[in-house]
Amino acid sequence: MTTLTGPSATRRLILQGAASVALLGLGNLPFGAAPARAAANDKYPEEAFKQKSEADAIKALYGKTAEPSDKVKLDAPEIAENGGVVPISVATTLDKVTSISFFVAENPSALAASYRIPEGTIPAVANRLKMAKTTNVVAIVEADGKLYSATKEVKVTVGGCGG
Amino acid sequence: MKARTSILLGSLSAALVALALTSPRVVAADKVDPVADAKAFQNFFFQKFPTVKHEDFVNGPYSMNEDMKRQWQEKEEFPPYEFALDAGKEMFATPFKNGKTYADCFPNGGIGIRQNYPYFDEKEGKVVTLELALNRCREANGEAPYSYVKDEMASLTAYMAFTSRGKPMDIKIPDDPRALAAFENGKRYFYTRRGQLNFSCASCHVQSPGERIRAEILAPALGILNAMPIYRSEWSGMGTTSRRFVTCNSQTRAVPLEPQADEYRDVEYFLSYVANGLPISGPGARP
Amino acid sequence: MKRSLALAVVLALPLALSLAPAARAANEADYKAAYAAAEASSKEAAGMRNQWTVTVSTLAAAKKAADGGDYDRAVAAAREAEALAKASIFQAISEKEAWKAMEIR
Amino acid sequence: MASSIRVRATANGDITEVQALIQHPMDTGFVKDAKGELIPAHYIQQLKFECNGKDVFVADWGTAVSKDPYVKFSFKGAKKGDDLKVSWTDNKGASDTTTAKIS
Repeated sequence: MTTLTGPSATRRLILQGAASVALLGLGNLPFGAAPARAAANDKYPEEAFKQKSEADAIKALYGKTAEPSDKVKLDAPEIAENGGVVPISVATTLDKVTSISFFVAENPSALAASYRIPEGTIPAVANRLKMAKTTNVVAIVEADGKLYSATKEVKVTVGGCGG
Repeated sequence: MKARTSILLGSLSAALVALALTSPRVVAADKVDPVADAKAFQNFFFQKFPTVKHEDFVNGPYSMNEDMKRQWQEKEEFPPYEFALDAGKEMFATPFKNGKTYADCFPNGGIGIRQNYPYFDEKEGKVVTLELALNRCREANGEAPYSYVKDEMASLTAYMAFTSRGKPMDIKIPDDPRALAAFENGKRYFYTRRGQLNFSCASCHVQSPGERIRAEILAPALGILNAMPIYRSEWSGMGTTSRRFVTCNSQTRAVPLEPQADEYRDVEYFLSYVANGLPISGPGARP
Repeated sequence: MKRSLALAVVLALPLALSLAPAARAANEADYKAAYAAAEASSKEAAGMRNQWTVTVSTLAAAKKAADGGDYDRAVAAAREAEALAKASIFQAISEKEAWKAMEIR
Repeated sequence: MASSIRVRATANGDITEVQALIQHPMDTGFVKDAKGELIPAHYIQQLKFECNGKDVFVADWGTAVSKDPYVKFSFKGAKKGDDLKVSWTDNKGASDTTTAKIS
């Protein structure tokens, strides 16, 4: 399975038989080489997925900034049962929505998923994301050319990087 | 390194000293009484968690925590064990090279019978689990046995559990001193402390269900096997009852026994018997 | 459970301090004696079906250190492994009766 | 070999709810295997849903989407019996496609 990297002696003592999920310090790892592109003709936002910080990822994806809005309803657990599988969903009452994106602030690269919402599709998405540690999840809704966001902190005690 | 070990050693001896000081009740030549044991076992959990519906205990930690229950219900909309279940269904229907199928090895063609496993085989004089019966079926038909802990075995048992969902666990203890001995041995295994952490199964799953060990919310022992096999997010995959026992042992820093060792078969017998009446909920999804 | 752990840590401190390194450098013969003793205890624990994972890994660490010529470390690890094995044997013996104290009745 | 894609699409009036689960490792490229070697990143980059000749939902994914990914959305304009085509491609060039009937 996965290797256990670097828990200190103290932590080992405190574990008390808890599971040996690897808690990799992902934030410190250098970003890997760009993966080979699958198809050339789609609009997969490769650059945005490469950005580490949320701000850079938003800029690369949209080229503008978002403002918080209470019309964006972000649903995520208080404490993730496992960082590897965190159910997160968003819905909005905004009109003319063209895309919805999810960012996990302190993941190695912040952009997790971006969904294109064609006309006729309801602006609501549910998905399951990995979270390396406790951090903010940000949902951004693009509506009528503007960006609106909602943010929620999700506590992660077992990191989602063990697989 | 050295200090750490000593501390843990100290922790062990201290725990043992504490145990000696609190002086366990002296138990004189107990009669094995599974019916009374099961009743006491269920009552303990029903009283400890008065708000949890009895049939909900089979949902493990999700019966004890609202936030987690919501995450679970979301997952159950399209459960992560779905692929294993489909694979199991297909495997179950696929004939062996000799033309026979799993259905030929089991009562009622193997459908809706999960609640009767494990059972005590009076011919063999031992407990036979569903996993064991599946591999024996394979071997009797000239096929190689599967690993007991995951993959094909998990898929097959997932399908068999699915066809038995909602049926109350129904484990019998025949009037055979060896069956009673197996039950008693399973009980002993369940309560015996082991590993460097000096934990028994009961330390976590009787004394602390609903509480967190670091991030995990512990499942109550009552009904824990009704949900097997399970997809654990932590494993990123499926695991059988055997896998659960083996990983529990390692987590207490005890070297696990081989899957389907007599002790594991007996503890499965004990734990299943004391959950009699609670519904089969497998395959399950767990953190 | 948590309270007993905290207590254990306090109780264990003097024990940790008593395990100061030996003054004289260890040699191969010291290691072989220490390793044989540890291996015997470890086998006894395994025979009781109560082996600890840490006994196995510490024993392996002793062998590795000896293979690398670090006999000080090898002897220390072997002694640690022996202590762990003995603790697991003690655990198995005392649990023969002690488990009943935990039983739900 | 069974499809890697499981889809449930249910029409309720004018709105069709779609849930999909895909079997895929979604390796991040940060996890080591038992030998201590990094498992290279392997993840679905794009997942597309088409109905009546039109894209109704397009997902662009990175490595932070969970193993065996799941997604749920709804769209208008389809009815029971219509075909919903689902396809994905990953960073190694693998792909899969399936078509489900809306029920």
